[in-house]
Amino acid sequence: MATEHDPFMPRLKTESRDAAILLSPFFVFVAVFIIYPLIASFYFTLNDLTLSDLKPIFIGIDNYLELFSDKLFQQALLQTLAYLTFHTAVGVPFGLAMALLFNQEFRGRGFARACLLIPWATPPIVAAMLMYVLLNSGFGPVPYAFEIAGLLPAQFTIFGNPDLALLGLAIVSLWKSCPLFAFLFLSGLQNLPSEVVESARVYGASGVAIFRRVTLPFLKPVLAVNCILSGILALSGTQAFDIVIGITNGGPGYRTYMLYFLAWNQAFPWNRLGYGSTIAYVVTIIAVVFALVLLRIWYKRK
Amino acid sequence: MTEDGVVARVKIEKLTKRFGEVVAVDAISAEIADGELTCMLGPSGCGKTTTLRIIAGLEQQDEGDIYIGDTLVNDLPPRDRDIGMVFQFYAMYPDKNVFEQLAFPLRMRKFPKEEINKRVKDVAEMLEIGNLLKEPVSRLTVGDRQKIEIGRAIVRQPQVYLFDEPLTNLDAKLRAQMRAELKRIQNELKTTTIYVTHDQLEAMILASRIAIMDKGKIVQYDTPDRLYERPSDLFVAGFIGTPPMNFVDCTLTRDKDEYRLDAGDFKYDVTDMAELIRKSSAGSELILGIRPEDLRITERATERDTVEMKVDILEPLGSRMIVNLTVGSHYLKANTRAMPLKPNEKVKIVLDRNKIHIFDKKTSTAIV
Amino acid sequence: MGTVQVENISKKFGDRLAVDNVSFEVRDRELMCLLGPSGAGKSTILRIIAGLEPPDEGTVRIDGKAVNDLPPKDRDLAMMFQSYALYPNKTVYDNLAFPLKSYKVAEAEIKKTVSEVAKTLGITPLLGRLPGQLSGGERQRVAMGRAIVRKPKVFLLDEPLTNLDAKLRVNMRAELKRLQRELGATTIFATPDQLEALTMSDRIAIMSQGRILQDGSPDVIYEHPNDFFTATFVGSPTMNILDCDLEEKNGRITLNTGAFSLDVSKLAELIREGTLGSEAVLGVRPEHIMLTRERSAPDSIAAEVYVTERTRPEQIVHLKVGSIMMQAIAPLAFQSQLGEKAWMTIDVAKIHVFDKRTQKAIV
Amino acid sequence: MAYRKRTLSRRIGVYVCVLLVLGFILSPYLLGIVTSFESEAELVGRPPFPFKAITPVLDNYIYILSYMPFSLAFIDSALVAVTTTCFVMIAGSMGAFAIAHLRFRGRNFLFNFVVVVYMLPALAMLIPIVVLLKELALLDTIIGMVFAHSVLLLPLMTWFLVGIYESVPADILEALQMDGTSRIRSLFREVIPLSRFGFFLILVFSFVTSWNDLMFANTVGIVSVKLLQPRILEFMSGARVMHTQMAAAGILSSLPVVALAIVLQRQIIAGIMKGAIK
Repeated sequence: MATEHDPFMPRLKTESRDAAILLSPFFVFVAVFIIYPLIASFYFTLNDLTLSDLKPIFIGIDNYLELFSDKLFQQALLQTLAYLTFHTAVGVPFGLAMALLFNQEFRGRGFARACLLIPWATPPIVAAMLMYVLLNSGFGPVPYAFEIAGLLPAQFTIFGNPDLALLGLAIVSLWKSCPLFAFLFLSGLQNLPSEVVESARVYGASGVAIFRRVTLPFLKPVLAVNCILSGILALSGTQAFDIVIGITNGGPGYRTYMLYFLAWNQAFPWNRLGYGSTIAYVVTIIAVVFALVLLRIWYKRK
Repeated sequence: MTEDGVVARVKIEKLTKRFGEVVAVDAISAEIADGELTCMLGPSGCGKTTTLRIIAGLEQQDEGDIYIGDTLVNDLPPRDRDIGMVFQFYAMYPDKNVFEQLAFPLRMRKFPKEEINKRVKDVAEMLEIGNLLKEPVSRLTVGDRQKIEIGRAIVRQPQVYLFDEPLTNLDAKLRAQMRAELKRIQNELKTTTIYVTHDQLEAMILASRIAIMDKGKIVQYDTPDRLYERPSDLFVAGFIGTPPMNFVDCTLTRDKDEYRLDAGDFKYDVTDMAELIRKSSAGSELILGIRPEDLRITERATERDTVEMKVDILEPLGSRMIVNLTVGSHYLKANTRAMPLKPNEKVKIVLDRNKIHIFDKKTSTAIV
Repeated sequence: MGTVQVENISKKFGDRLAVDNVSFEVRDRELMCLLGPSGAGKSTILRIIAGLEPPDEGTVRIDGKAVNDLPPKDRDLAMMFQSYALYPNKTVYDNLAFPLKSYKVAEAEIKKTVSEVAKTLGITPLLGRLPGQLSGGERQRVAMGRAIVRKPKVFLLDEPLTNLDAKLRVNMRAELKRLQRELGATTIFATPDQLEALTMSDRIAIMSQGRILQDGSPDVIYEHPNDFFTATFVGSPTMNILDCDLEEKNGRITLNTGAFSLDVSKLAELIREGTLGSEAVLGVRPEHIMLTRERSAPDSIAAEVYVTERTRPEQIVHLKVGSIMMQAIAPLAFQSQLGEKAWMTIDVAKIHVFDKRTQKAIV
Repeated sequence: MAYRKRTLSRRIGVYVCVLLVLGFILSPYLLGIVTSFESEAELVGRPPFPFKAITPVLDNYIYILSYMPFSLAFIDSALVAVTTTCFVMIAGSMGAFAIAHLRFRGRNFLFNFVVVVYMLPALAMLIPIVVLLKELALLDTIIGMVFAHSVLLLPLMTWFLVGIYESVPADILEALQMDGTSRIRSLFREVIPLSRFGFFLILVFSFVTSWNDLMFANTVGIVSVKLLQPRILEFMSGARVMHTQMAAAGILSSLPVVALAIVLQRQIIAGIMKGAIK
């Protein structure tokens, strides 16, 4: 039987053409500004390169070798992990608590929810500045309040204290992140079928039992997404970078260096693009592992 | 009656619930007899589900009282009302297998382990899902989910079951199957049940008594037979039966001693009921109602109460058929055994004197 | 004129054969129904005819002309989607006018046509509203209006009544058929509801797993199903199905179900050769079982009443015969209590027998 | 009645918790605003503000607004954010629509590619981008900045837009096709208006992200293009820090985005709740 149709082309002809037209701006941009640089960036890791002359000197895997013996890199890695752990272990449960709270019926709930948007919209560097004003040892009212309550010594400094500075930065970051976690949890809670909760009530479950047996299992996917989001924010988001550079600039005594900040410092102020790229590559690998985990959860959810 | 001999009737008195300006439930009272299945039937938004949720304790009434057995339960939370509830959207707990779904109400009441095992097995056996106990719910069919939902309601053997449109989400075939199944279970358990539905067929088949609701009020509360044969007003008459009752606007006219209903395109002699009609109707504007199965196609031209109509569209249903008829500007549906008819054919239709209904157009209440 | 010919159409989605070498023809002004469970391939066929999906193989002809290479808009047909697919940000008027506007019809002409169509469908008062403000039934009418406004040769309706509530569906069946007759439009509609198919169509094609199993008038489909699937898919309550052996003993042919046996000697000449002695399936429609309180005929079968459903104007009686469950239709006057004995008399002239292996009808 | 009593104490608990959370969220802002109206002398004098009354002055704002580099940065930031957003919304919409609704070879690959790129840390791209821009002589220009921000935004926003356009029913697009509208036309005429809430949310999100960026702005802009956030950083790390002026600058630079968030809060919250941003 004669058909005018190519059996190996199982789509409408015009559909592929339209797709090509629609995707072309996206694709050209991505090819030039994302794919090419990513490939180039790998090449950089095998070279010594400065921004001033842009003449790569091939050095093989020297950059990678240097990485293993770089004490500052090791310190930054540990500090990044500590920051990430705190950010996730404290921020996500706090975000969940906020979501449960803002899911209650109360007067002014709309206003309260709108307030949660403010940290989200605030530029991270401004967030850093505001928290600095609140927490600094000189004129910050919070340390002062603790001081007159007799809980802290005079002129107590969190950002200047080598052991506490990183914690201080994490708190600043949580100010911005927790409302975001809370919003994601809230949208998860909205999809919680009321029947399940109601049937549990009819069958005699207490509030705690409903939370433990119904709400929490139901929120599991959102919980996972939030944990990984927290990881990305702490590990590779620009938010962590902005807060570090704004408040401590890595100090005191390198105690707030994190991988991201280190890579940027190597690449630009210290003008070692090759070595900076190498660190960025390692961060990328860690982030991609995170991303893959996120994707798996994502597809499971669908 | 429950095991210990407590009478498990449910009584509601002057129950009222408002949502803002809207009166969802408007001072309704009813008594649901022990061991019977009572349906609350009505279109969406009539207040039936709200009433059920108030009885369950999921919603607080603004006024009125609820008794379950002889206990006033107004201030009791749902868990203390001794009820089992089946929801329209199957309320499955995430991450639990079928056994755990069924065991949940027992675990919440701290039943001993052996007791839980035994009861869950018994219930699963009765619902024919015994082989699924280890399956996660995500892999079950809708029908099985439905059974779990029912199983969870009965596993604790509460005094009263509340069903909220349990069959609505099933496809037609499964719905018919589950309907018969539910009727069998109810026959076996004989537990007081309140069953909310918008499907009149379901209500007519399952219920001992039906409360028809509209706009927050109970319009008629009666047995299925009475509702079908003696609907108290136009709403009930139109809501029950499918295809619905035919309605024809007409006026009462008098010609000497003969009284007729004049529908414009035909007349219908009502001399024998004229007294009754005149006594109980406000004006002469009436509505003649007759169910599709009470329109009989006849061969004999001389029969009484015969109207000539034209066949319009035929809808064969297998052993029966629906004949869409026209007479002048009126459309009527007749439900008869399958017979050879052709579109546009003229037929003689008998409007059975004993089966007609007459309603007052103004008040919409039934006269005959 | 508007005829549609579908010739040897096949369509694969990945590894799944959605449509498997399907052919049929729709005559001018005919209302043809594709009936089958979801996933049978009905919608895919409609979409192939519409041009929304190209077939892997086969040809679609409209009025004898192959249209495989024409885009949907040039095929002179209209499609109504199950979801209605109304444009939610356009008023009812603009929804109706839109198909005309795309074809550059003059403004005055559009106005006239839209108001005519709106009048036919009784939606004139709704013209200024948005789809979100309409009830289900009204939306269905608007979708219908958008399909007919261009007066195409062929209508494709994908489950047109599925999204309506039960009550409205019963009324709309006759109304849709009336409209189709008035417009004189060739129509193909897909539905999973056997009742809709029986009541509305001139012809039904029963589909399962991408194939057409039987193609015939509603009467033929109902009374002479040529295989097991068709027999059980059409009819409500469903046909009773019993496994049995087709045997010949002492010159009499019997169907032995285990619980009872049925003498079918009078069907002898209908039984295909070579099928005697094989495993078979007996099919009896519920209305072909007569129920009585007392034994009414020598071949009456004793049964126990299990559940009754008074569906009006008749009742469905569920019966237990040994371990077999059966359903019969009885008049409302038949009184029975649960667990009581009743006698079934099967109308042997109306039974169906299927070969268990091939699923094809023997009788 | 114990039932009722319990709900009352529960409600009080809810209000107390809400106030605590709002305090945590709003106090940095409130203090920042107060600080921006203080004089430097008053700020550093003990005790700090809530423990003493202050006399508000406008000096800081007058200084900041008349400080040319700040005003220029404000204008440049706006220019970059608006241009970037326009480009991202157009190119992203077209690509997202194709991925969401058209079938073509490599669709799944492209979909996954977009996800992976969106997961990549921005820094992994920043270094090569700076090199590329330098080679193209676009470093330290507005155009270069727009490209850099587009790298940050395009994959992310395309990914969000795919989700948004997927929720436009395919039936409607097919109905449009039956009625004779081309696909590309139906994107701009029908799909975007139909998903305007999601579209708008992504637009705001793009603008905010571009406006708030510090790292790219601080690296790509060196001398001639200094955007707003790098200016704030300058105030923070400057040798002679005037904290009150810094507070005024910070408040001013967050004003547009915070105002945008507050004005559009209903749409944004509705969008997040519907899962537009995942």
